[in-house]
Amino acid sequence: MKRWWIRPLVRVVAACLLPVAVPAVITAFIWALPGDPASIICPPELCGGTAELAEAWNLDQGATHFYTTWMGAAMTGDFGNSWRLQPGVPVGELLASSIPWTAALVVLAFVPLLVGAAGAAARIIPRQVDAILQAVGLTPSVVLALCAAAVVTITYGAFAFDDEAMRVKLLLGALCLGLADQALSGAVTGVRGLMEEERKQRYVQIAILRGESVLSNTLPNTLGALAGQMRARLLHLLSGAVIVEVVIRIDGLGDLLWQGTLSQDFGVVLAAAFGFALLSALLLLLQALVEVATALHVRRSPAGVVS
Amino acid sequence: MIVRITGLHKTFVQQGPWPWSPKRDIEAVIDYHDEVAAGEVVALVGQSGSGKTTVSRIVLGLETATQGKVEIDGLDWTSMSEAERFPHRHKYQYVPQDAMSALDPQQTALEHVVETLRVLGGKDAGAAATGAQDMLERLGLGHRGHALPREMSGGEQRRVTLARVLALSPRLIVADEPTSGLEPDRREEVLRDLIGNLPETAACILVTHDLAAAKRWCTRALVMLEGRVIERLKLPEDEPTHPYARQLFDPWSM
Amino acid sequence: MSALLELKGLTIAIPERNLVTDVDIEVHSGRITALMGPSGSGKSLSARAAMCFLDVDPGLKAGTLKYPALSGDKDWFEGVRDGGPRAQDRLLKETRHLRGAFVTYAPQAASSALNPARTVGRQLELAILRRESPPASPADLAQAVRECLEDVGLPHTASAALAGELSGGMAQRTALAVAVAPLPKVLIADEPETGLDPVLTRQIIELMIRVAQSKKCGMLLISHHEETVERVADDVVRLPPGGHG
Amino acid sequence: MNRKLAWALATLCFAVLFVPGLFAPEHLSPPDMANAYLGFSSAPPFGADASGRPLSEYAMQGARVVALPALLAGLLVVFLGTLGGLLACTGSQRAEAAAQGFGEVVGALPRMVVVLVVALLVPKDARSLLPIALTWAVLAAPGAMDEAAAVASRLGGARFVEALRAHGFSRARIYLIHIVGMNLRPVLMRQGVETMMQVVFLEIGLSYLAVQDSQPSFTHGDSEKSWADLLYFGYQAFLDIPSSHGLFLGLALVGVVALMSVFVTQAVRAR
Repeated sequence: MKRWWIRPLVRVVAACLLPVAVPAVITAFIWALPGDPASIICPPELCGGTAELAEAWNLDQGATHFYTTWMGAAMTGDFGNSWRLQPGVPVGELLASSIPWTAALVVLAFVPLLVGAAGAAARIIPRQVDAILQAVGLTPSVVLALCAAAVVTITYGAFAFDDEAMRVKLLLGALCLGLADQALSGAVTGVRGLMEEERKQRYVQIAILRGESVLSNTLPNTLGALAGQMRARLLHLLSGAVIVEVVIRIDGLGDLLWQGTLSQDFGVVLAAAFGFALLSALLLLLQALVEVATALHVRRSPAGVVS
Repeated sequence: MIVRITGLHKTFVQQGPWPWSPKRDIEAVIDYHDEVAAGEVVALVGQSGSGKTTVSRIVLGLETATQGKVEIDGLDWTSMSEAERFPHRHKYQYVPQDAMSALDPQQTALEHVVETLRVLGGKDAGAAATGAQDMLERLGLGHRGHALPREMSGGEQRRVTLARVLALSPRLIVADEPTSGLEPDRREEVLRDLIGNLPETAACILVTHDLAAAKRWCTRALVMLEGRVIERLKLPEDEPTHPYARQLFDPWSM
Repeated sequence: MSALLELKGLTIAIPERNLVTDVDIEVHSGRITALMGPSGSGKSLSARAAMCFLDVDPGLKAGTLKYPALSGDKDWFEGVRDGGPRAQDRLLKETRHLRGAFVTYAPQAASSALNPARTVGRQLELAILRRESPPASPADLAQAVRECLEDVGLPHTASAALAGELSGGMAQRTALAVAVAPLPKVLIADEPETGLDPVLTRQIIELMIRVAQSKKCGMLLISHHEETVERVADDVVRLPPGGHG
Repeated sequence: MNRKLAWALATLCFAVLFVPGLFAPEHLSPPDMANAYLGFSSAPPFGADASGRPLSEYAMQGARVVALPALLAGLLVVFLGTLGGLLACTGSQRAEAAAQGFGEVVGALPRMVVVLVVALLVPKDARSLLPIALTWAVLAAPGAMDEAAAVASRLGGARFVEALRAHGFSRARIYLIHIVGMNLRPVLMRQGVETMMQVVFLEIGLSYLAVQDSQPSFTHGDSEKSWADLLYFGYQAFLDIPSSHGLFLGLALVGVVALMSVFVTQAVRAR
């Protein structure tokens, strides 16, 4: 309890490191593999124009030069141009058009998780529901998503991108994302476990004898851990969004990443990975903020009594 | 002579919440010396924070002394490395304050004692099983052999740790408040089990703040206050003279 | 003289047996009633029942609970007897405003009984705000907190400490301060000697009695220490072992 | 559920899923149009695809694709989880901060993103599930390490070690038998088998995406088929192409994988 600041501090450091480290690791990886970087990124038999690629992407002047140039440009929002996916289109534009879809999908999927977590914390959701959620959660997201895709295809045809079809796709996608791979059941059982464990603490029993509410006692002690759980769930959704978006055909960040990978478009993949790292760092910072705020709130002296 | 302790000092450094907070030295034990012979049961008494637990931990090398020397059976315990102590450890046993943290949650009462007898007592499976059952019966746990720690009451957990220690017929037992957290009627049982089953040639150092119990069960008592020994008593005949010690023995006397 | 708290014929059961049978407890203003008994005799259970906190199944079989000074002849156990956990939960909710105001509880082993995420001062503030006429301004509230700390002999600086940073004796003092801060009519003290050495036990019990008498509340002292009880208690209730009448 | 029964069922699931992989043919049988779109039948027992090749060969090849990588990924998670649990028992603040740091950085990466980057960078002629599975295992490790550390600290952490050491037990006995063998095992085995399940599902997911886009899969060579191919046949059944029995076989395999994880969890649960 005494050195309470160590944990949030590690998180903040990790958050600052993450967006810088992800491109660095990818760069290091490319140069560590045997062979010419440009031909690793896009084998000549697939792409052709390896020299052109190397020049366009600064691949010919060593890892450090490539990394610093790319990071420098990325800081100003310039991610270069797409190489193969949509040749010539700035990657930044592709990102900008795809992020809203992913955000909508993840937020939609997160709402039921939040409701479930809150319900579990407030003891509204009975334990019997857990088993059902867990059984559903054993289904891999691809299976649920292909069912959803079938529904969409049968109703709207294989290439439906009008507003109504997209709305249905988003909703079904969010449903798949929320239910598959233990997302919802994990949120419910995780939060329930945390809160029930705290409720068993002796100080809570004594607080009941003092006529205080249970939640006001347990919440400050569990808020940090709860924030951690919610962050893990969001990350989980973000990761799962890739499969759901591709199967149901939603033009989000995940789909962009997938198409970029398929067509060996290095710029798109690097930028998408950077985007995901930024989002993840943001979540880490948020968790650290919650922890620090709780710790400071807990430690503040009552009005007027200053030591 | 089993244990000889000379010139023992222990200083803890207390750190503040921040790296730049001033560090404080806390003198937990100041010039402690004592000799414990076979057959003796020595009580270390004092309030919480008087340094009695620290002394008990240093004796068995669970804490390093800042200064001073502990000899056990002629071995210079303080200057030995952990590897050198290891082959002797089974002869000198420690009973921790928190029984639950010393027990394996996945082992039953019987398995605890059997493992001790097999691994440290060098017995074969059959002998260990009967020996363990005997030991549990002696401590009144004969019917609880298949209970896991979490299924036992506080007193039963405590007695499992005792059974495991006593099964080795040790030369020395150091017990750190073996009755803390127990109901008063259970405390008496635990002390009876511990001291009543002590081998004749063994010595015992008992850390406690219950002086009534010390009077009944111990042959000597050392009263500690703020790291120093303020009074040495032969029990049960000696009456304390130091005002603090008298208050400790009979809180309602003044 | 009418009682502050009148518990009569309390019988609480689990399916196999009775945990307590036919227990009578009365607490009077300015007096100390001691509740004694060996471990497992249901001391804490009876004391909790006196605060309407029953959490065993099937629970309350018989008994009446009256707070004559507060609610006259009203029997709080009406409709709860044989009602099972559901009725007990309802009673717990209905009487929440009484616990921590009319009747308060000073727990044993206070170190683990205080919320680790609250400063002493904050906990005291919450308790003081449960008074019949709580202090109106922040300054008055701060003054009240300081007085509460002084009452139990804690320095003003202690108000900034978290529960985990207190020694055993200080935690027990804090718990006592929190229990008397709402100016209750009945103070229930649960085995103050647990985990404390004899010297500290005496100090705490003396402090309790002094504070309780200065605030003119009745006290129910749960203890197993014969000598202590002999010296301080005005009335003694002894529970038989094993909860049998 | 009885532990022995759970073990037996888990072993059975494992055998049903992966043993056929050992007998998987290198290439699919030649097309036999007479059997095209055949349902469950006596000749190819699980039916046949559009060109009459038996679906059982798909299942066997799919088993071969996932078996080894999934197993190794599970083992890696068990290993890293053990490390996390043991670190928590040393009671050293520095070790804990290091473990947390590793967990924060690695745990903060969205797994699919990293997996796709790895898939992009692995040379095309060495396409395999193995690097992807091991990456996934490293990414899943922080969760396992956290949980193992929580179990270790419930055990008493450094105090538990100290008490047993004072009793006279050797460090090897304390760490290997008591901490890992008796207390961490339920958690680690469950985490390991969950990772195995996730890797299998990951393979299905990645291959499915590739099949859907008519692209080569990142997880296996072109001559091999995956369980995802079965599911894709099934998906086509929704679109009036008569091959729904592929879906049944694929879903059955997915179900057995999930069941295996449930049974193992039951079999190793703590006393």
